[in-house]
Amino acid sequence: MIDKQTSDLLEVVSRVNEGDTVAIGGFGGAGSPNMLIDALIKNKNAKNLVIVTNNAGQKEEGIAALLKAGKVRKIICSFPRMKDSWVFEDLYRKGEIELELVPQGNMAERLRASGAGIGAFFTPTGYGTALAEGKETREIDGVNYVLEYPIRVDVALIKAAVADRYGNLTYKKTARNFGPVMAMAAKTTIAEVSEVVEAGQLDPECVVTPGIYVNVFIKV
Amino acid sequence: MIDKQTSDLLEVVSRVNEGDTVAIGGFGGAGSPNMLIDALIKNKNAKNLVIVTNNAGQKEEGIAALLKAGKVRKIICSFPRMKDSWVFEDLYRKGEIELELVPQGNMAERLRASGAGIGAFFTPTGYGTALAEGKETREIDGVNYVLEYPIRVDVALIKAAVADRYGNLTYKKTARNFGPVMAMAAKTTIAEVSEVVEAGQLDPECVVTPGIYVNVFIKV
Amino acid sequence: MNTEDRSMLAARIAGDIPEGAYVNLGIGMPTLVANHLGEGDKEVILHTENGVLGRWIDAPEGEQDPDLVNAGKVPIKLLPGAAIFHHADSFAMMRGGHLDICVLGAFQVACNGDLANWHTGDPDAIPAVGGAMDLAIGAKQTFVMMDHVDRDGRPKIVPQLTYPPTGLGCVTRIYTNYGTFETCSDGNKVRALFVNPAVSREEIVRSTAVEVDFSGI
Amino acid sequence: MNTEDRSMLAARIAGDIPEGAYVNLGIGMPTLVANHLGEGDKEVILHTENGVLGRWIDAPEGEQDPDLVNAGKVPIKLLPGAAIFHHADSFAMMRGGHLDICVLGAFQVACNGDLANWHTGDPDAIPAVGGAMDLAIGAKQTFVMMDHVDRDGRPKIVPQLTYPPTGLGCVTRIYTNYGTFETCSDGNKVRALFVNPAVSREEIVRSTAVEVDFSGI
Repeated sequence: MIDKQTSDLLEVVSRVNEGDTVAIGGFGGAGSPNMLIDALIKNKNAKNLVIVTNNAGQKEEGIAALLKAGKVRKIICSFPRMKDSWVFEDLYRKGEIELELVPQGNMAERLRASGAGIGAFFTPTGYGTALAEGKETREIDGVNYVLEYPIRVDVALIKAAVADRYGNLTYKKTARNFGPVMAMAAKTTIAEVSEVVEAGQLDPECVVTPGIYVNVFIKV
Repeated sequence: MIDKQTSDLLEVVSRVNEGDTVAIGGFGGAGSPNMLIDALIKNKNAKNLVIVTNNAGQKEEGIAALLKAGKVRKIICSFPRMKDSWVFEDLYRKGEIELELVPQGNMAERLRASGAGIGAFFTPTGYGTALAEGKETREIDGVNYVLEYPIRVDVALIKAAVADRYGNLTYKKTARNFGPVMAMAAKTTIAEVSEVVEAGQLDPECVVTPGIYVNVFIKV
Repeated sequence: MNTEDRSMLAARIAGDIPEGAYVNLGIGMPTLVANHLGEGDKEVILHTENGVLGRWIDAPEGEQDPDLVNAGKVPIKLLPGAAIFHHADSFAMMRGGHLDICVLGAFQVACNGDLANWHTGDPDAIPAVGGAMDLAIGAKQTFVMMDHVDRDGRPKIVPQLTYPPTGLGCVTRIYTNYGTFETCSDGNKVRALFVNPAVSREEIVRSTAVEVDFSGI
Repeated sequence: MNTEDRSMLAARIAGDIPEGAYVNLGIGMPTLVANHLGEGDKEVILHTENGVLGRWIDAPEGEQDPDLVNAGKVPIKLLPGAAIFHHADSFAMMRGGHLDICVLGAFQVACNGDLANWHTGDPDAIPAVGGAMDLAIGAKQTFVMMDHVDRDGRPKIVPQLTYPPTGLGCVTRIYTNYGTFETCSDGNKVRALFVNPAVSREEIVRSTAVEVDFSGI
């Protein structure tokens, strides 16, 4: 019988190895898998990481705490500068963290491409800007595009609302955000969920992330 | 007040003009908008059409009837050869219809790209085959890809299960198939639906096609 | 701009948005436009980049849910008829040109529609782009909502950007406290569509770094 | 192959699919594999290109719904725990390499894994590809299930395809009524993993157009 649920938080995050690229869900606080992030901070092997996430954390919680613990070599994100994002700002000014700034939609689409087997795609977003400097461009049917490549992810840490034992997931409102595409993009996807139901309790028409994209989940 | 429902079937299909590219939902019979197709056959302006659809119809119903009525110049599809698809086969052998054969996943992704503002994408599907002949190819990270372009659609005819007045749609089981991506790809999307509910009756988390992709719908 | 001017500007923009339009209101001043929509019978559908299409209001005290926020991370309350989707679907919707109107703030707008609103170019600034570049190029029409001049009184409508661009040729209209202006892809001017009666044409000409064509009003 | 041979072949493939695997069974003979899965405690998750992931059975008489079919357009009945999605999401799942195993029929397989199963090359044939090319290259492993020889007794495992290819280097294993064989990306042979006790090695060698390496069994 397939059952992807676990209760061993430290074992779960031990799947993150040194140097891994780790995608972390969330748009600000909504959808941020804080329990997994906190556990990851305690994982000694998790260092020198590249993280892919929309924001760079606030105060000293969640992603900010991960940064503060010195686990992260590079961050790929769209909006690192938020209210109270002093941990990131301090590291950035000291040159202790590398930043790859990506327009938010290109980040989402590059994650999808990674999960969808697309080798690269032409996007209009960013054309003619500093964020497309040095990138291949092409005019197609009168529109200018930039060629963007998939973001390959080793491990995704995401937060969902409800799971069944197959790993089928639903999300809660705008906490959905990057969860589905990060789950697609990653070799290993770990979800923290608020509720676990029997197989068959989730309406197949309303499952957002099919279990094929989820390796293991843990109930908060 | 926004209300995208109509009951005037002939007015609805009059939005299809001569020479238009018309995407028609369905995978075999599941999700085929037969009422819209039958109405389209009665529309005198609808001729010289390019249709985009997975199959080429069976017996003399639905798409087969549209073909038989001489409305279609070209069909873009993945699997025209089915049991009882004699109408298509006859036209094809007589050279009276042009066929662009597309691998099913490339068709779906090209429709999505059209709706998603992607100028072109590199797909591994079809590389090294007759269906990629003459197309641009590229090796990226050791994998060979073919460059595929969006399928631009003037009008999409789709079948859904439930609509609200904003045009938000849900589908019934595997009748979902191409409906959502065709709705994205088209300049004008027309849906036939089985049920209409008050705004707020559809769970926002379970809406499959948001109303922005639907111009008008009609209850069967 | 003082609060009253901002509110009048927001009302002017709201008045130009037709019923049934799909609209994204950028973070900051553009969110004020929402206060002037949804009055009366005119229904306008909002989009927020973090995955909602529908109508909503700021969530009242006691109904705030940290998992239901807009792009500015402000808790919202959905009205009936909304749809929720993930980030790739949300930006596909933007990039695909399905939104009718996007309203954005700006540091500068060039008269050909080039937009600068993401980075001042200050080498010490922490860069952050969010959805700005996707929004700039994603809608059928991009409206800019801004002060006509910057804090030092310098024109923000310019012949060529001096700030780093967010998108090229994307702005269709510029709404300022002085008036409403149309960009012009092939010229070195903007066309006035409306002039604030409290501001003289001379003042507008003086505060705009390109020619202003008043012939249409 | 007669019905009994097909059933034994399907059972052999089913036996090689581990619990928890995500599997797409192509139209035609591969669908027989489903009859040998889901017995006992081993749970295998099926994928059908038209948008379902989960476990199902052929819909019993009276429970058939034309809006719930598999890729072969056969009505199915879902068991608990399924998920439904649209075509672009379904093929993203395939193309992205998330399926563990895909089982397909074939006209020919080259020993390097090239697959021909969509077109005989007959200029009079109506061409139709469906999801064949996506399936061929989409799974972590592609298994071919076929007769060892064609109707005229000619080998179907060949040094190079003579039929038009569906995908290059994609087949990992070939299951035939004669045995189970592994393709070999760098050589001119296949490796036998299993030999049907009713068939002699000489017969296999004679019926295979490339070298067969029996050293592993």
